[in-house]
Amino acid sequence: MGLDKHGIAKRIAKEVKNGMYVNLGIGIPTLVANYIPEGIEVVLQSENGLLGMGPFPTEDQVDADLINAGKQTITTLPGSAIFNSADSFAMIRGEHVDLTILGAMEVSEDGDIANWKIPGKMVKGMGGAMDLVASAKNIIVAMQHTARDGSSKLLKKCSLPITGVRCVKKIVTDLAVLEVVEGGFKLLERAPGVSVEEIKTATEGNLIVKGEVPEIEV
Amino acid sequence: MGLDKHGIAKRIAKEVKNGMYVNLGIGIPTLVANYIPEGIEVVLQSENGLLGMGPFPTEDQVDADLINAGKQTITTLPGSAIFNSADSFAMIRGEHVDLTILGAMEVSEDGDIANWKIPGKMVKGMGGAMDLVASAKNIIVAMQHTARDGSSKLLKKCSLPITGVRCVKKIVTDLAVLEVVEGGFKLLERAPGVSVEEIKTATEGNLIVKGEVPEIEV
Amino acid sequence: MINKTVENASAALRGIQDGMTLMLGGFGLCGIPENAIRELLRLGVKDLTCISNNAGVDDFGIGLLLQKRQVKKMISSYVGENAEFERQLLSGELDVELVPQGTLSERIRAGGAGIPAFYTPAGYGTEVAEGKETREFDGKMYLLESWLKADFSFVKAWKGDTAGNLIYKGTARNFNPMMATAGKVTVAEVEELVPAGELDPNMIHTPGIFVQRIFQGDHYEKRIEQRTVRTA
Amino acid sequence: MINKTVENASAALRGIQDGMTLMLGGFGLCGIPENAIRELLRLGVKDLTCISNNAGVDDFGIGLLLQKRQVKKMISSYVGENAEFERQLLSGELDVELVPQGTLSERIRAGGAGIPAFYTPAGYGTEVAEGKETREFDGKMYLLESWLKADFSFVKAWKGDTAGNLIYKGTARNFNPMMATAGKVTVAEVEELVPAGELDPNMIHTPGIFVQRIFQGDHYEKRIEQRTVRTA
Repeated sequence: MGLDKHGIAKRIAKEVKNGMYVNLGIGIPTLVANYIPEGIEVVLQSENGLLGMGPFPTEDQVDADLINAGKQTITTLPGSAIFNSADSFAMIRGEHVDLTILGAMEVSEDGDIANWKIPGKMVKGMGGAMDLVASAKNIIVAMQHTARDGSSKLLKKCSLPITGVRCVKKIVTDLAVLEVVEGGFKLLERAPGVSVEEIKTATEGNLIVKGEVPEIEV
Repeated sequence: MGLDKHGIAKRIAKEVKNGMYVNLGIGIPTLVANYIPEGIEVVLQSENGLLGMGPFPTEDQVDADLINAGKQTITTLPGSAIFNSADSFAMIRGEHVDLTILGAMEVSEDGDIANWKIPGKMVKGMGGAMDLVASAKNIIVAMQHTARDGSSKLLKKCSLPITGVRCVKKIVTDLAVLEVVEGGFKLLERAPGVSVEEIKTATEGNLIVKGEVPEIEV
Repeated sequence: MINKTVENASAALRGIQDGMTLMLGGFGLCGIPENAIRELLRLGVKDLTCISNNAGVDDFGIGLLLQKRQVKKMISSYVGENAEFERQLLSGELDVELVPQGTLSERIRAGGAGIPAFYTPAGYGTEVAEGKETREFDGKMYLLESWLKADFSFVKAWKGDTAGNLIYKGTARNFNPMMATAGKVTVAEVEELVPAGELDPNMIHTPGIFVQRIFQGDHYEKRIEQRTVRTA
Repeated sequence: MINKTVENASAALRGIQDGMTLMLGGFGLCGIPENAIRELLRLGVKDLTCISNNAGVDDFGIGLLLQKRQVKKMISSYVGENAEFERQLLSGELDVELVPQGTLSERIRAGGAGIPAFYTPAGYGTEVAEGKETREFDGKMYLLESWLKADFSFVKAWKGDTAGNLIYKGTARNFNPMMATAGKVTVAEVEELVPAGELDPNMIHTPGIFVQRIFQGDHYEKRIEQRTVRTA
């Protein structure tokens, strides 16, 4: 029950508008690229220094000098541009990237996000996540609604060290599409077959439900 | 009596060491390029975005898209590099340029320089002068020792609005070569036929004379 | 790839209004957006604040906008070579903010890069520092300077593609790349507009993300201020 | 033109000492100075502070220096993919300063550009902001971050000329250009070293002024971390 990873990615792909520059994080966000509708022209930014990220290379196109921020081999497209890391984050910090889609471990009612550190566990680093969440005009989080132990990941306050404050605009989980508004998480859509009650149970933060909540169409 | 413009430029050229990156201001400093000794390899930086400034073009080489900071048509050299204005001043501010040679209206005992503004006269702007004097590791001023009315240009304190504080290291005038040291202008050399007494008279700031002062060899 | 092409200067300047802040690329007359300036003249928009390293000459570049009294304020590092400019400034018709050239280029870069303020040594102890915060780092004094942004940025490149990627030629690059990043709407005019894919991604000076509109200029005069030549 | 060529990695690293601060270009294993790292291993210099976006993998890149316990401290944005790193960190042998990637690249640029400090929004409200000055500009909160410099910077380019001009290839560019500006001594290793004059002055990524020594690397393994392919 609920959406699988691909379902989440498909739903997020509908948020991507024609002409947008988009930065996709690692994991589910990367899958979004596969579901962008025909006729919607977007440019993917990879923060290691590429605008216009193309598909993975064929075996004979593999180039060690052309990778994305996930360190995967990739390709360029006609119209791509390559630049250094300072210019890349100038682009991000300067709000030239329209949309950032990334994963999270926790999101709070205020739009705070935690996705870089678990105390007691080996810390790998924030990479570009803090720059991205502090700067993007629009941030959509892709994640599971609850952790493996069943605890909610949509909280009143983040319990983990945060990556950024008051930055998340929208969240797409396996159970629902939610908007961060004054006062809590506004339920916009629910996954097929998932009830509002189930979402309420899975959400620790305040869930705002107004009127009929339609099912997600993917 | 004293050095002419070319004499000043020739003497300054002896300060230019092999391997230096040098920024030359407009006027006498520009002439220095003509007198750099054989075997001394230097690279001229033009702050509008060129490293490795070559000679003026021949008639058929003239390119409107290739000028120096004095807006003169110029050429590149093998090994030249072109960059934008922010990168150019990153080079200057970051102290990558070894030597700046520029003109001045006044220099003070402390090494303050005034060369951009005369109150009551039309102000044209400081251009890159304030960045250059605030940043260069080594600054040599090329100027006449006195103004047309005979008043000294080497002062206790600058009377004109200053361009930068405590930055000038050396001064080459029509009369002398001087170093800015603790306590005043140290007389290093005098122009052929010019006496120490004459230099003292032409210098309002404290002139430090120690031992025999040799004549400038150009 | 997103297509940024517009038909001409007129389409490129759509939305421009009196009182706006503009950035205009160029150093002297080298690398100035000639076609955008012509269109600004035709439209007659006024009370403009123009951020540009220089103010053109009497009969070319921004000088033309000054002649028609379209400019309320200039933010520049050097404004010589312009008699009409001098007249308006002395008569109080025109306001001028003089900024050291390196500070100017860095403030524009900061505007595009989301950096609201930074420290620079340029101008410390001078009248440029008046009213500004100063601070010592490693024994040297610095000023706090703030970002600059514009409603429209007009830049001029040599080649551009339909995705908005730009390549400049020679020292006509100057302030253009930073200004391209700092405009709410950046208009690029180019000598040659090519399809996306013709420019080497490795050799782009301004990535297309910074450019909202691009067009091929009708005509470039490329006037030279100081034609200096040597005999062959 | 000034000639920056040195014979090999050994000559390029002359003067390097225990306890120095180094910058090493690269993103993951892409664009890392392989030959300089090999020479650092051979020399066995220790107590190094390494500024590099990542820390390599167990058996390649900076991971090799970690294996030999030559590194005292890493300043990086992401240090995953390295078991030995983890062991040393947990045992307290290694110190790590984690810096947001955009802040890291900008701090390095600032070091090269003579800007001692600047404001950035990245990390506001997080533990990265602890002990740092914060300030509001236009209704948004920012942190004050300071420049980074190094005793030696090691960068890797695709082509270089004897004047020290560099061109990078693809996303192997990453942190290399900023690091080239921020080293007291910048050592560039290139796949192909050409005479001055062979590279187009208009297409230089790092102007030669930033490079003190340049050499052509003996061998480049260019290991790939995540080989992802599709069927043709």
